[in-house]
Amino acid sequence: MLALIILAPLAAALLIPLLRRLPAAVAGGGAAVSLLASLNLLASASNAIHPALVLSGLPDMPLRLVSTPITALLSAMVALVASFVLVYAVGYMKADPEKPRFFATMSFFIAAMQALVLAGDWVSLLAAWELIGLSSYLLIGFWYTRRTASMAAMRAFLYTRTADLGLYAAVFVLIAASGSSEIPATLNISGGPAVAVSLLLLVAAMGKSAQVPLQSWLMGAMAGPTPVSALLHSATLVAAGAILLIRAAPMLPPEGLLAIGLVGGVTTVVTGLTALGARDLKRLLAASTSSQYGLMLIAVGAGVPLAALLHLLAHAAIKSSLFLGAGVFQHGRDTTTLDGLRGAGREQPRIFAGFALAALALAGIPPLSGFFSKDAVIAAALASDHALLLGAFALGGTLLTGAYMARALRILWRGEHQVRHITGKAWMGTGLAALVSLALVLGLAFPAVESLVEGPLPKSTAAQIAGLVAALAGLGLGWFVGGKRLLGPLLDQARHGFVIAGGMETWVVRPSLAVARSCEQLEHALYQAVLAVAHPARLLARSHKQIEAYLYNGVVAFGRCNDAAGRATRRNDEQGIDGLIAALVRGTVALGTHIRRLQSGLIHRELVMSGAGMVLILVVVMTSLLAFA
Amino acid sequence: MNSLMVILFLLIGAYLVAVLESWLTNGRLHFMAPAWSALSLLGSESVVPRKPDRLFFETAPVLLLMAALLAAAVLPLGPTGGIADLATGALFINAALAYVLVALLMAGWGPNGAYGLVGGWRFLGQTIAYSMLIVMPLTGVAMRAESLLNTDIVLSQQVVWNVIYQPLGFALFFIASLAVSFLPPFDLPTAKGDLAGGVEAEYTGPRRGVFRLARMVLVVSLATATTVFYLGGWLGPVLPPWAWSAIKILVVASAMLLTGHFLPRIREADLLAWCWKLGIPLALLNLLVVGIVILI
Amino acid sequence: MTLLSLQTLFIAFFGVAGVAFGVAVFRTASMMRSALALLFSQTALGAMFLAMQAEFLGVLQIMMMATEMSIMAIFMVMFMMDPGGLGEMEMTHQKRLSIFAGIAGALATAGIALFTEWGAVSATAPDAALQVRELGTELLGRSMLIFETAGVTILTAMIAATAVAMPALARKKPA
Amino acid sequence: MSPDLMIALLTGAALFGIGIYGALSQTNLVMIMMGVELMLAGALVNLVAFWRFLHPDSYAGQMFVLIVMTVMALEMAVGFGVAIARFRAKGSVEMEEAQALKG
Repeated sequence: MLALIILAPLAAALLIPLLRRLPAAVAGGGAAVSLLASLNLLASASNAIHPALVLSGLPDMPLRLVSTPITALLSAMVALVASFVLVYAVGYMKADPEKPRFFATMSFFIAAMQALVLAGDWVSLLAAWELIGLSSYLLIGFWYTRRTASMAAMRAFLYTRTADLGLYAAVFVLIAASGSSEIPATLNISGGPAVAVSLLLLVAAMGKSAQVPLQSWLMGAMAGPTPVSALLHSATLVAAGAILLIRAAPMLPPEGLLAIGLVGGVTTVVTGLTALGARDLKRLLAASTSSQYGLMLIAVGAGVPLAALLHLLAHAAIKSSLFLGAGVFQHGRDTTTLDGLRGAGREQPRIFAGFALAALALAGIPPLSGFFSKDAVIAAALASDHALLLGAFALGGTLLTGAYMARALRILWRGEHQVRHITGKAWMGTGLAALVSLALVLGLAFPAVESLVEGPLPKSTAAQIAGLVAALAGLGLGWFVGGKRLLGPLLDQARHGFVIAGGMETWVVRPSLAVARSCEQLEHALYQAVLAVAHPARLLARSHKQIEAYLYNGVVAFGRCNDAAGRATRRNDEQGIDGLIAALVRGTVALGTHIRRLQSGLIHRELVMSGAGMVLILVVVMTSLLAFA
Repeated sequence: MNSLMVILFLLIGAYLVAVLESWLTNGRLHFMAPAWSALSLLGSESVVPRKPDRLFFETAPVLLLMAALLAAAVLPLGPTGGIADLATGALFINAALAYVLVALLMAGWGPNGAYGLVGGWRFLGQTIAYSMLIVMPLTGVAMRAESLLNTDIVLSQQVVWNVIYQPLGFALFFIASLAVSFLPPFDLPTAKGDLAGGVEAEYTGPRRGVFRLARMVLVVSLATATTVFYLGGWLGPVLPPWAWSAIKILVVASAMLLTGHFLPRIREADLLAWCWKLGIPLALLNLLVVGIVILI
Repeated sequence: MTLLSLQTLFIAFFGVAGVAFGVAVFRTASMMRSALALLFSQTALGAMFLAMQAEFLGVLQIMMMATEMSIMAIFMVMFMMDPGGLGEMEMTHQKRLSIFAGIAGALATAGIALFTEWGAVSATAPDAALQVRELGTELLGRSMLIFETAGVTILTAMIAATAVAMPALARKKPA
Repeated sequence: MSPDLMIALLTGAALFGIGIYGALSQTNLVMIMMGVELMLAGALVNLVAFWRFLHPDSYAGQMFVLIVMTVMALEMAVGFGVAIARFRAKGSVEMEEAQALKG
């Protein structure tokens, strides 16, 4: 059963390039088998039957696939969304000549994601993690002849790869600390390793779930076909980060939780603002994805992973239907810019209705699924130890969600319309309808999920009301005021996706400049202070000129002394601290020039250097080994 | 004593092969022909080309002879084995045969002549083509014997010879052994028609004699290898083991000489393409079939 | 009790031969000689393995290196401006540094070899046939994953090398 | 302390040093690869010596030798691929002329 979930799409992925015929049918068949198997898994999980599959992997570290309530749920979710997206893709890709490649990669991606979800040990999780990274690279760069697409794919890959190092390090620490690779067995570590692991996992999740400051790749990832975006953003690639944290949640120490909550909070607000200022529908949705994952991280940070899980499930259905709707509009107008899509909703009222329902669900309007999950997140945030901080972030995120969704709806509805025929609309409509209805009714299933996972879920009417008010206020603001006015001076920043916040370079350069500036100010203030002491002393000396020569002389001497001290301090400041800073700068520049010269590009020089570096590392390792042995 | 016997055996074999070859090329069976030509080679002037790489020029024929002899050294001619019966005998043959390539490269480079050089390089291409076809059929043979010992390999064929057990492997190995000993249709390095003798072109006198002898010994070695690996070695009724060995080796050697006689020469690019696109898949198929048959 | 057993003698002989041929690689100007010197250096090492009773590895080394280094030779001749070494070209750079690094590397490794307490040395090695059998079980048992990985890596490298080496025009031709 | 082990390890050390010298001092890509091969050969000698004299019953040592041989073959294959591509593009594999990575 477990193997079937993964093997069916994998087999489809292998078959498609071999047959090169009817790719959609094969992929659909694979996904359908996988879906049936995972639903079966979910059914048996609800009867408390948890099959597991153990394969001999590395010595003493068998690879295992397990079914726990969480993994069964997630697997069913992935399978559901993936199948509907595939149905949609049949229509979307109708005219594309590279269909086999598309469906093969999609199937491979689904298989990898299922493997990630079901993985029961860190080694196979790591492997699946890498596989989804690879397949998302292939999918984002699907139209590799377009320069933007290949660049975006490269960027997504590099960003997530960089953050993946966190996962590698975390897995090493986990296995070293607990001596086992099985996920549940490693989760009982505590103390220093636990903090380190939680921070490392956070880094990995930040990369995959596009949290600030690593969020910018997600906006670029829009260059792929729309079904890809829908799948990446809802149930799979981006979800991997959140899934990782949800599964590791039992182990996370308070320090780690706070860090996670803060990252999530900052992300949800920053990317919410980005979405509000976006000029492209798909970018808006992408930013919104980051924002929603920020909410999930808040829930994890608040110590209620179940709330995050609920929001993940709801978001998967909602966001995929939003993307699918956006894809239909894109086919109608051949563009995804909001300006170009003005009034597009009116041309396809039924698609628009689905889109609008999903948008309302995302904003959190009862009785749609988003209301329940968001409510759970807000309740969790308000009940946590840092209620003020996390609650504010969560409510802010909700407000912004309402605002940007309303803005998108308004733009899509208002404006003149032009009628055009869209090929494959029936397929796309079917996929969309299925996902939207899933988004609508998923909320009703949440009580069942809660009983299945058996987690504590704080309930509070205050949270419900606060969340609803925030959502409604956001919707109202977005519809009547609009993004531009709402953002005001932030607009320009938001348009660029807060690159300042995301640009690694700026992260380093800005603070160091700021530190330099404040050093300068501090030094100036010091100088002023010294002068201020010297000045009254001199005045005093002058006014008592007549009294006593000795005293006078003494005071003058003292004043001079002080004056001299002041001047000395000034000089010292100018040459000392100023000079120090200047020297630092000069030194850095000089060092840069020198290092630049080292970068000769000549293989023999570089070989020498890498050899020398290796020797250095070896020496350090050996001495540390000998010193601590 | 044993070693001497084997070497004597090889030399007689080589002589007979030379007789066969002259019969095939001249159309007349003349038992003394190789002897006369050897004498004439010994007596003729030994010309050294201008500016040779003297070291390579001198050592190449000897290395070729050494390689051929070493390959034969691990092959058993009777139940008591050959000169040595190594635990890795089947692999050792490959190792020894690899030096045929080295010797030919040296012989091509040494005399500082264009024909030789081209011949040497051609043989390199040929090696890349055939080498897999030696190793992979041998793997099938070793699989059946569950040993790399050549005597074990012979004994494993007591019931059914390998030529019947794995005919595909035999065919591939036979083709590959033609290529190793650069017999027609794979005689590119010495191609008489278009390279004026190729690697042999600049060799005269006794050196050429050694070269010829080495090649004949090589043919005998490969015939012995084919016998040991596929034709049940010394096994056979009535006659003593050494006689069976001798008969089989002669038959294989004459088959090797005859095959090329009726085929056009094959370009090394075509050889490469066929070996890699057809030969290696077939060799893998052979391995698969042998594996299945063994397991059943 | 003879300190210098025949085995020691053989190991030393082939070791010295290997090193001597290794030095010859960079001492000759002829590319062909250089490549073949490397070949004979590797062959000497193979013989040394045989002397160390690692029969399978020795034979394998001798076999693999023969083909490998011959290929090396053809590439040397193809890509060098002066393959025959007749023009007395200078083909080295940063010579002092390289000599220093080479000597430092050799001394460091030799130092480690000399000053480490290696513990008891086993006098006998398993029988050659047993070795082959045990190595096979090792390969297809405990180390199977590593071995398979190596195989897949070779395949990848073959494909990658072919792809890199193919001329750009041939790639564009329709299949 | 066995003379056999010492001789083998010293041979390995010497080959390693020669290899370093070659890899660093040669201007030609193929010659650099020969240096690398010599370094790997030094490692091979050590591996076999360790297997023979210290752990003759553990075949992981021999296994390691096989893997290193694989690496040598890989190095050859990829190195020559690069060399051919380079030769096609520039007409030489002199590494003094390869400065595209200059910072």
